[in-house]
Parts: sequence; structure tokens; C-alpha cells
Amino acid sequence: MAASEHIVGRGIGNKLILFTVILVAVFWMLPIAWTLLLSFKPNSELMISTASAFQPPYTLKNYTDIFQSSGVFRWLWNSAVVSVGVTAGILILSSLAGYGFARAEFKGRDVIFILVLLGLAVPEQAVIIARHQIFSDLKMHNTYPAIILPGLSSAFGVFLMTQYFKAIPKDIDEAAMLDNASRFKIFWKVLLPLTIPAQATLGIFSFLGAWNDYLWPLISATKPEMFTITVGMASTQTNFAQSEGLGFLMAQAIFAGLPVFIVYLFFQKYIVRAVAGAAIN
Amino acid sequence: MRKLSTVLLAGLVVTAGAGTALAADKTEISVSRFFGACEADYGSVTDVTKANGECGIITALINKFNAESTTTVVKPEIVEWPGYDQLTARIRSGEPPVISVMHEAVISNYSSRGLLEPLDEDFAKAGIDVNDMTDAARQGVTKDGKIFAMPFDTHTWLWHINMNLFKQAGLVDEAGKPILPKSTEELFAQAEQFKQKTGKPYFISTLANETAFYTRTFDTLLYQQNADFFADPNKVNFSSPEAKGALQLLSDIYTKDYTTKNQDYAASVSSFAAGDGGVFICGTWLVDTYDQEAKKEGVALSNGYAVMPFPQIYSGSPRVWADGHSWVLLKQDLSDAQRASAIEFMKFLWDNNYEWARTGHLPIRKSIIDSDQFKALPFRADLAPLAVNGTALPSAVKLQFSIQDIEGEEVGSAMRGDKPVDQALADAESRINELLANAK
Amino acid sequence: MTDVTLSSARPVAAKRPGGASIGPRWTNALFVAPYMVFYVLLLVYPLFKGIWMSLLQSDMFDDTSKFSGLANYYRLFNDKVFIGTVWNTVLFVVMTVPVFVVIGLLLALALNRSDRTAAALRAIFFGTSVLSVTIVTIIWKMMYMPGNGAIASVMRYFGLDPIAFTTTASLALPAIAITTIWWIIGLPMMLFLAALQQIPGELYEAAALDNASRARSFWSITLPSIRRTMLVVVIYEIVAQFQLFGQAQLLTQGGPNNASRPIVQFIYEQGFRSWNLGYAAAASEILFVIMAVAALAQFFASRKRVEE
Amino acid sequence: MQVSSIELDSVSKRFGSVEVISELSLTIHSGEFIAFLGPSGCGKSTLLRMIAGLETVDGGEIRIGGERVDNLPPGARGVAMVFQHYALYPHMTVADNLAFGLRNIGTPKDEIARRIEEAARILEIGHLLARKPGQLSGGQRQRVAIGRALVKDPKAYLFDEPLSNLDAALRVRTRVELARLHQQTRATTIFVTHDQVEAMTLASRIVVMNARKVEQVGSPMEIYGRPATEFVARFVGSPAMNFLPVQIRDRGGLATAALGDGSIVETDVPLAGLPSGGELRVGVRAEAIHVREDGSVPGRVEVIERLGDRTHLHVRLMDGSTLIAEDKGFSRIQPGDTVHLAFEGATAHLFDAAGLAYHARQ
Repeated sequence: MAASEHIVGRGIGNKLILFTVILVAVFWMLPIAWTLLLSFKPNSELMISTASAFQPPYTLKNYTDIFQSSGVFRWLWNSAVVSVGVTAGILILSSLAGYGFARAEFKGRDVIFILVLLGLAVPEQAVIIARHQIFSDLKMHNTYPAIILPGLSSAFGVFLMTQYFKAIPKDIDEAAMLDNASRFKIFWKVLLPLTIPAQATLGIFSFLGAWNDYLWPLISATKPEMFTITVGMASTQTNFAQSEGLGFLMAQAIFAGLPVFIVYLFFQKYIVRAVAGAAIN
Repeated sequence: MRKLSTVLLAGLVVTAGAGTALAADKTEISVSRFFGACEADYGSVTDVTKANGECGIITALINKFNAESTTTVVKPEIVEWPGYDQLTARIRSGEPPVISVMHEAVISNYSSRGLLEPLDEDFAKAGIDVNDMTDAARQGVTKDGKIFAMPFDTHTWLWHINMNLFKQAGLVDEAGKPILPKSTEELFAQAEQFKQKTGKPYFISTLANETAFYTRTFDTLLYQQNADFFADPNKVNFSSPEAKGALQLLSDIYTKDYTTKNQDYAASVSSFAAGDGGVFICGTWLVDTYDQEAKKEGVALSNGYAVMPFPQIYSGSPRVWADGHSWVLLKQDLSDAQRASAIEFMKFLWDNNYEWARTGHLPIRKSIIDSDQFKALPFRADLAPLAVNGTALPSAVKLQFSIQDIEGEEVGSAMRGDKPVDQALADAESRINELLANAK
Repeated sequence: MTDVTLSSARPVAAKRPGGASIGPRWTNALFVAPYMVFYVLLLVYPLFKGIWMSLLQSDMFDDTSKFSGLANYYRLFNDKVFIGTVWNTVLFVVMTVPVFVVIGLLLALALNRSDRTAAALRAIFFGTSVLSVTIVTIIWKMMYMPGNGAIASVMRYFGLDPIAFTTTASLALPAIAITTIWWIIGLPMMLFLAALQQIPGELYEAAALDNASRARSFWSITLPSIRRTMLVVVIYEIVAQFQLFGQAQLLTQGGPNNASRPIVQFIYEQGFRSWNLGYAAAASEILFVIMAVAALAQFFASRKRVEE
Repeated sequence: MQVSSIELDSVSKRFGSVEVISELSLTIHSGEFIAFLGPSGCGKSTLLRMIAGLETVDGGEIRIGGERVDNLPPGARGVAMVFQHYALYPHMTVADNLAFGLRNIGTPKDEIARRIEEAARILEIGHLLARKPGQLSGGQRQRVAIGRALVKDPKAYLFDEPLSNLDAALRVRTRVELARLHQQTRATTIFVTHDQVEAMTLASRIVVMNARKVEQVGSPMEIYGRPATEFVARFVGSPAMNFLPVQIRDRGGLATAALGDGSIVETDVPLAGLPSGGELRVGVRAEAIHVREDGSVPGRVEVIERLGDRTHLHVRLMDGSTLIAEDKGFSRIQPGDTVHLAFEGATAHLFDAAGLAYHARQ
């Protein structure tokens, strides 16, 4: 893996660097450690001073309170539905379109592909006002489709999958053609299984993107029961919450961050590989 | 683990309970509110007298209503403060909540666009005597001659005082009342004296991350000088000597270190509780919170909390910035049952206005202000005149929240010395007038 | 290899129809059609609708919008606050992108090892990227809070006057930048790591045999080998950081005195706070133009990559 | 067992405005093993792919077993192809790779199993059936690729440079196996290669192509012994044929070629057919140039390549031109030695300026 780690005579330098990075990493974790510490303190003490975080008493009440206040669970669920929906949608649409643009010829294809590429230049924020109007006119806000669908228009996935399909040797499809496979069968049975690494990359990026999306859910999911965790957490961090329920707020933050963090730790290897995959493409 | 599962179970039961209530043929109405979330502490409290603080009392009020009403279930929807961006998005989406809490300052934005239901007839039918409303409240909810909201409180700008430090500074009279300035000179003299004696700043103020302090204080100082900066509702006027004087005053307080600096809301709230300064200029909603704190032993505020209206340091008038929370009925396809339920809930809030006033907010009913029960609450005798003196912007002024934001930003940058006073006033004026010129 | 004849029970040519054939077929368009529906309805149409809206004076709740030509744009270019947001956004990009590149690369260099410690450290630096912006801002509010924040407490402990990050005009944007870097340094680090692992180890061995120092190896082997990734990271980060919104809205609300308000927040506030849809749409189009230029740069850069 | 002839009738192909194959006609007989030989870019693969249906045909007709196929999709043509890089489906097991095509045409399960078993037996890949291509060596993959063709019992086998990815030893072995396989199946086979040895050893007929043209069609020994053009002469045979500019003299109706240094090569090429004007060159293979005491052409040896059974000498003649001559395996000649070369005039050819060959009468 590492290119030069075994070269003789660089041991001390390497150790020094590692030590520095460990130090930086400790600092990197301080904000989370601080949040964690605050989350175990009674709100009333924190209202006087957060310095009390360094002394007992500590309590789990902030966490048990989460189970009683309805919000977070519902928001996590919404986020899960939305993220899975966006991810699945993007994977399906991008795979189909990627195969189409890379392999299935039809008239005007190249022109359409260039138009799609131009779509990469359109940031979500630039169309957000108009999109909100459109979904308002359709009376679709505060539904899962409204939160999910705009994410499916992103050209990034199509671009990525097209590139990936193009990189697969064409003789595989040709072999399949000679094996009397239909277009869809070639896509579905022969090429799609070969794109699993790209699907993983795109899937992880899409999932994290949807999970962390803020602007669109903020204006589309305006009923508390439709909040995603991101919007829900935004709705809790008001001035009042900070002054009177600081510990609870911190517990919520930790709790809300936990699921995706655990998923991350679990899939770390794949995520790293997926990001690397995106880099090499 | 056992505790956890109990709690989980309890949560399930509560949810299931809500489900059965729905099934029992009651009309459900959604009520959107801020004031924070505290189901954890008050989720099952129906005895409002046991609740404290804004969040606790409103949660308990709704619980009580749901427990008592035979026809209606209120589904509270808790939103970010102040939440108007999302409310806007939500109204535009065609699915507004049935009832929403709303500052009186912004009602006209919505009412003028036909987004709110006028309530005069409903109130009359429900037996709500609008003549019992205080003048401030009634003006606050009346737009173009119609009532568009059920007022909930009048909240104004107060001086929360740490009497323990005031005593130490020698700023308490024989009657045990705090000695407050009656002029700008006195203000500086007393602030200096306070600083000398206690080593702490006279003021605690919320100067960071929000603009409310600046706008509210600055408006109050203008009102006290009788400067009518919105004579024309479409144009603000900050180019008066009064405006300049007021802003200079704030700037001087800052440069002379008579206030804590760089504290955001949470920091200033806790800073006062921790005894870091003499006067916390903040709103009515903290009265009860600090009063409770003062009842504890061994804390900075122990037996040493007082609260006073913003003292008159200019000779003009005792008027002070004010706004009010109110409840509006949003225009949508409401069934008769839903509308009836909404009015039933508003009537309930009207009837229980005293409970809300326990937070420190001023009640919106004359009968409550005059009641012995209210007067028996601590400090309320001193605060009652604010129901009269509390002053809002003229209701013809549009986009009041946006205006207050701009005003606060500019006043703040001058107070903190980021901008010269004249420059800030000129910028505020031109930005607000630009906003109003383009407003519908 | 004795009996070779594959005696067929029946002719294989008794085929079912439907084997794919080469050349253009309109049915092939069915593969891209589903995506194109979303693309046209949710990207192209809103884009043009937005451009049209930017030419109107329209209110969120008032249907009497009237055509006003370029009036909104004219107003934008004379709006100090808007110009300020453009400036803030550019400044933010200038603040963050070089840091993303430098720190991302340094971390990647240090962690380009195959042992467990390095893996754990990589997990730490990338791990924060999976948190929502709202959680990140909550965490950092607790760091920055002038009164009770961790940084303030530490400074006070050492007898220093706490720095008010989010409330000092000159520090608000850097505070957001620090938070942003903390949040998503993982991505550039990973991209650089991937690039570093593409460099053949022999190059370093050859360099070591040639008595090249570590620094020398870095300048003459590592840097040239990863310059494409460098370009990708730079352009990606430029595009990404131009879209700053959540951190600013939640940490500083754009303050103090507009010192940290980015373009996207301006659009959001004009639309949903001032209800000024035409004006918000016009600001969106300005953002679009800026981003389109950046994206085109990316396109050409990546094309050059392919040609290389 | 179905074997069919393949007919190409005035077939043309354009890529954009470039005509890569023009009006090519060729008949491949039923059961024949034919090789398309030529350097890369000569159009041989394109031609094969047109037969397979992987490239469109811009003009002319292709018939397989008498049935016109140029409008049929690849799968409907009943041919099987073995690709240069094998093109195995990486995510399927070997068995699934073999079965895929049969399943697509609805072959019954037991029939599929039977054919896979049979092919596995023939190709000795029975133990690999459960593995995936990634777990196979290059030679094993090659066999699987052939097996995939075999199970389909096609009208014709199309091989596109199938040996180019194997190492030298394996290539030779596979070559022999392919030859044996064809001898046993007698299936119509088209084999595309740039390697003249493969073409020579395997094919019953070779189509030599260059620059999108057919240079020559003929049996291996025709191609070797009587190359139609300078290109064929240079491309086929190793080392490449020597070419030396010559002056022609009459020797009883046959051409005698005088080299630059004045020495003489007596060819059997009839003078009659030769062009009157223009330069001519003599073409002689290394094996027809020997080192002999009495050799008439002196030269200096510059490089020696020992091949074991024979030795190639790179010799510079007096006039500065160079050629390759052959000596016995244990040659004592050292670089720098002066040698005398004798030409076998009977196997020499003459080539005109356009590269057209003139051969001895047969």
C-alpha cells in the first residue's frame, strides 16, 4: 500500500509524523468529546455554566428523554426513507441511462448526452425557488416523493455510470449479443453486475448526500412529522434550547449522528474504496 | 437497561394513547408553535399550575386542553423560533397548520395577503369579549379593522436586576428597591459606580448572533424621546438627532465596558444567572425562570432578583418596545368542525391567559391585569403599566421582522464599533427603505 | 479429446427472437428515457422557470406578478448586501479551498500506510464527513459560544480574553471555514490517498537509490504524480464551497452585520423571508452563472485529463 | 453438427468517410479453416466482426449457409466467436458462461447440462466449471472461451486473435489443440491473426490483408512460396524476405538479376511478363542464401543470431546494402568475418516498383 514506508532509514521521521497526526486527531475529536460530555449533564447545571461539565453529577436523563420526545425517531425514520429512496432512484436511473449513453445507440444520443453534461453545471440552489413553486403548485410538499424526487434529477450519477460503462470492454456485450441476449438482458444480466463497484461509490455518495441535504427538505418538509433528521435538528437548536436544554440538545445531536456514524464504521472499508473509486474515475 | 425499556414502553403507550384519542371521533387540529420542546419533562402534565417556563406552560396547557375537550384533539407541531421562513414555505405548499403562533408584528404580512381568517364573528359567537383585551393586544391583532388573531401575551423589554450585586454597589434604596437611572448622565454614573464596587459590568446584554437586543433597545430609546421614526409607514427616518443620540449612548456603553460583550442569547441568560453583571436587558419571558432561580439557595441570584420596566432615561415618555405572541387561524379548506375546534382552542387559551402570564409575559386581558391573582405574582405590580406603555411599530409598516433584522444589524455594528454611528444610521435607513420600496 | 461431435438434439438456430443488434434503434432510447423525464421536469424546466421568474416582480403569495425586464438584476448589482454575499462567498472559497488541498494532502501523505493506526486515524478524519450539517453546527456552537463555549472556557482558564468567533465581523467567516474544514476534510484526504496509492512504489525506491531526500521525493515524484487529483480536488472544492449555506445559516445567521452571509442564504432569505421571488430568482441566476463557469472549468480540466 | 459455408459478396464498410473495406468478395467453404492475416489496422478484424454482426455492413451481402444474414442481429446468425480478450462474463461461473447463450434461446435444462458436460470433457475444463473467470489462468480462460463457442454448436467459429494473450509456450500448445479440434469437428472456422506462424500452421487457406485490401488468398504454401506482392513476401516468413535492387539481363527467356556489386543471381522468372521500364528488385528468403567458399557475393558479417538449428547472418554487401543469410546451426562465423554468399536463384522472385511479384514458372 504505502509507497515508501519500508525504505530503510526513514523510521524516525515516520514516527515523528505519525505522532503529529495522532496529536491532530486528538484535537479533531475534541469537539465531539465536548459534545458528548455536555450531553451527560443536567440541563439546569449547564444553564449556569458549561464549565460544570467537568464535574459530576452526570446523568443519562438527556438520553432517556429522547425516547419520550417523539421527534428524533420520526426524523431518523424520515431520513432513512428519503435517503434510501434517493439512493435507489439514482442507482436505477443512472444505471439505465449510463448504459444507454455508453452502449445503446439511438438517434440524437450524443446531443442529449451533452445536454445532460451541461446539467452538471446547474447547482441545486439555482433552481430551488422555481422547484419549490412547482411542487407547491402540484400540492406535493410534505410528502416523501417531494423530498426524494428532486435528488433524482442530478446528472452526476448518470455521468459517473456512463463513464463506468464506457470503461467496460465492449467485447463482453458483443459476446452476449452473439449469445442471443436482448438489449435489456445484456444490461441487466451481463453489464450491471460488473458495475457493482461504481454502484457502491454512487450509492454511498447519494446516500450521504441525501442524508445530509438541508436546503431542500428545509423548505419542502415543513410539517414536523415530515422533517428529516437534518431539518429536525435545525429546528431544535434555537436560542431557547441552548439556554434551557443544552444537555438535551447535545444528547439529541449525539443520538442523531450515531446511526449514520455506526453505519460508517461498519462499512468504512467499502466507503474508503468507493471514494477512491470515484477519485480514479 | 430496564429503565430504558420502561421508558420505551411508556413512549409506546403515549403514542398509542394518541391513536385511540383520534379514533374516538374527535376533530384533530394542528397547532404550530415555537417555545421549544419539552415533552420529556411535561409530556404528561395536565395540571398547568405545576408547569413553569414558556415551554412547560404551553405544553401543559395543550395537554390540559386535550384531556378536557370532548370534541377536539390538538396536535402540537413544534417549530424553530421564529419559524416564519418555514411557515411561509408551508403556506405556499398549500398545507398550512390550522393554527399557528405568530408575533403581532408580522400578522399584517399574512393578513394583507389574505392568508389569515378574520375572527371577529367567531369570537363573538364563542363569547370572547374583545373589549376585555388590553389596548396593546387589541391593536396588535387588529389589522384593517378586523381581528386576525387571538392575542396570547404582550412581551416587552425589561431590566432583570441582580439585587445582590446592586446592594454591593450601593444601588438599593431604603425600601429595598433598586436605584435606577433617570437620565443618561445617571446611567453612566451608576454604571461606573457599579463597576467600581463590584468589578463587574453593569449590563449583561445579548450582543452576539442575534439582533433582537439592538432593535428592541434602540426602539425603546427612540420611543422614550418621542422620536416617531415611522411617521410614514413606507419610509423609516433615522436621520434625527434623537436616533444619533440613542445610538451614541449604546456605543458609549460598549466602549466604556459597561456591558458584557460577545455573549449570545444562551450565554447572556446563563451569565446573569451566574451573577456576572447587574442588569440583564431582556424580555418578559425570563421573569419566572429567574424568580425560580432566586428561590434556590447558594446561587448567585439567591434572594436577590428583581425586575423592572425599562427605566425612563429620556424625558419624553415611558414607552418601551413591545410585541405580542398571538394565535392565528390560517386560511384553508376548513370543515365547520375544524373551525369550531380551532375557536374552542383559542377560547381555552383566552380563558387560561393567566397561566401564560406566569411566565412573566403580560396578560392580554384587562380583567386579568386587574385581578388580585395576577397582582399577587411577584413583580407584576411594577410591570403592569407596560401593558399600556408597550409600543409596537405602526401596523401599516410592512415586513416588520425584516426591518427589525436590518435595524438590529446596523445598530449592532455601530454599537460594537464596526461602523461609525452616522454611517450605520444612514445604511439602516437606506436598506430598510429599499426593502419597503420593493415590498408588496 | 476423443468424441468431439456435439450432437445436437435439435437445431440451436431454433431461436427466440429478441437478440440485441448493433446500430441505432429507437428502442434503445428507452434506457435513458426514465432519467430524462426527471432531468427535464426537475432540472431543465425549473431552470428556465427560474430565469423567467427573475424577470418578474413577484410576491410569494400575490399572483399579480408583472414583467420588469432586468430590473431585479439591476437592483441586485446595486444591493450592497448582495454584493457583500458574493464577496463573502468568494472569500470563503479562497479561505477553505487551499486548506482543503494542503491539509488534505498532508494527512493523506502521513496516513498513506497500511497499518492499523493509520486506518484508525483515517476513520477519524473521514468520520466527521458523515454527520449532518445541523449536527456539525450544534457541535461547533458549543465550541465557539462566547460565554460557555469550550474555546472560551479554555482561553479563560489561561487568563486570556475569550475570542468571539461567531460574533466578530472579521472572525465569523473564518469560524465557519474552520467548522467546514473540520467537517469535510475527509473527502480531499481520501481522494489524495487514492491518488498516492496509484504511484508505483518503484519510483520511490529508485529515488532512494539516487539518494533523494524525503522532501526531494515529494517534490519530484509525489507532486507531479498527483497533479490531476489536485486539479480535481481544487475544482470540486470550489464548486462545493460556493454552495455554502447550512453552516452559515445555523452558526452565525449570516452575521454579524452580513459579514458571513453567503449567496445561497441571500436567495433563501429573499425567497422565504422577504417573499420576493423574482429577486431571489435573479440572485439564483447569478449563482448559476458563477457555478457554471466553475463547472465548465472542471469539464475542460477533466477533458484534458482524458487526453493526457 | 451443422456446418455452413460463408459467402461475402461485394462487402463494403465505411467508418465515417473512410472506406475500410471496399467491395470485398470471398467464399469460405463449408468446413474450411481460413485465416485472415495482416498487420493491425488492416481491416481483418472488422471483416470478422461484420460476419459476426458486430459491425454494420454498408454494401454487399453476407450469406451463411446460403441464408442472407447481414440484416440479422448477431445472435440470430448462428455463429460463435472467441474474442481476443476472451470476453468471459466475469461475474458468472464457467458453467454459467457456457450456459448463458443456450438459456437465451430456451434450450432445455438437461440439454444445456449435457452440452456443457461434453464441452468440458473435450476441453478438459470439467474441474473449472464452478469457478469464476478471475480465478482462471490465461490458458484456462482461453479454453472456457472456446467452450462457450463449442456448446452452441454454431454454423461457424470466428476467432479474433485468440492466442495473442498467451505466453509463447502456451500459444504453441493451444495452436496444436486448435488444429486438432478443427480436424475433429471439421467446422467452418475463420481465424483472425497478425501472426503468420499461426495462420500458416492452422489455416487451410489464408487471406492476407493490408491497408484494407486483400493482398492474396491462397494456401499457406502458396502464400509462402509465391507471395503475390512485396507486402505478402515481407509479412509472411521469418526473417522477412531480402530485397535487393537489380538490373535484369536475358538468360534464355529467364531473368538474370545483377546486384549492385555486379554479382549475379540467376532466377527462373520468365522475362516475358516483366515490365519493360522501371526498377526491379529481387526477393530472396534467407534460407535461399548460403555461405559457401565458392559463393559469388562477398560481404561482411555484422550481427549473428543463433537460433540453434540454424544461424542468421546479417551481412553488409560491398555496395552497402544489407541482407540476411542462413548458415548451419554450429556456424563458426564471427562478426566482422568476410563471407561469400551463394543465392538459390530458383526460389528468387522479382518485384516491380508497385510491389507486384513475378515468380518462376511452376
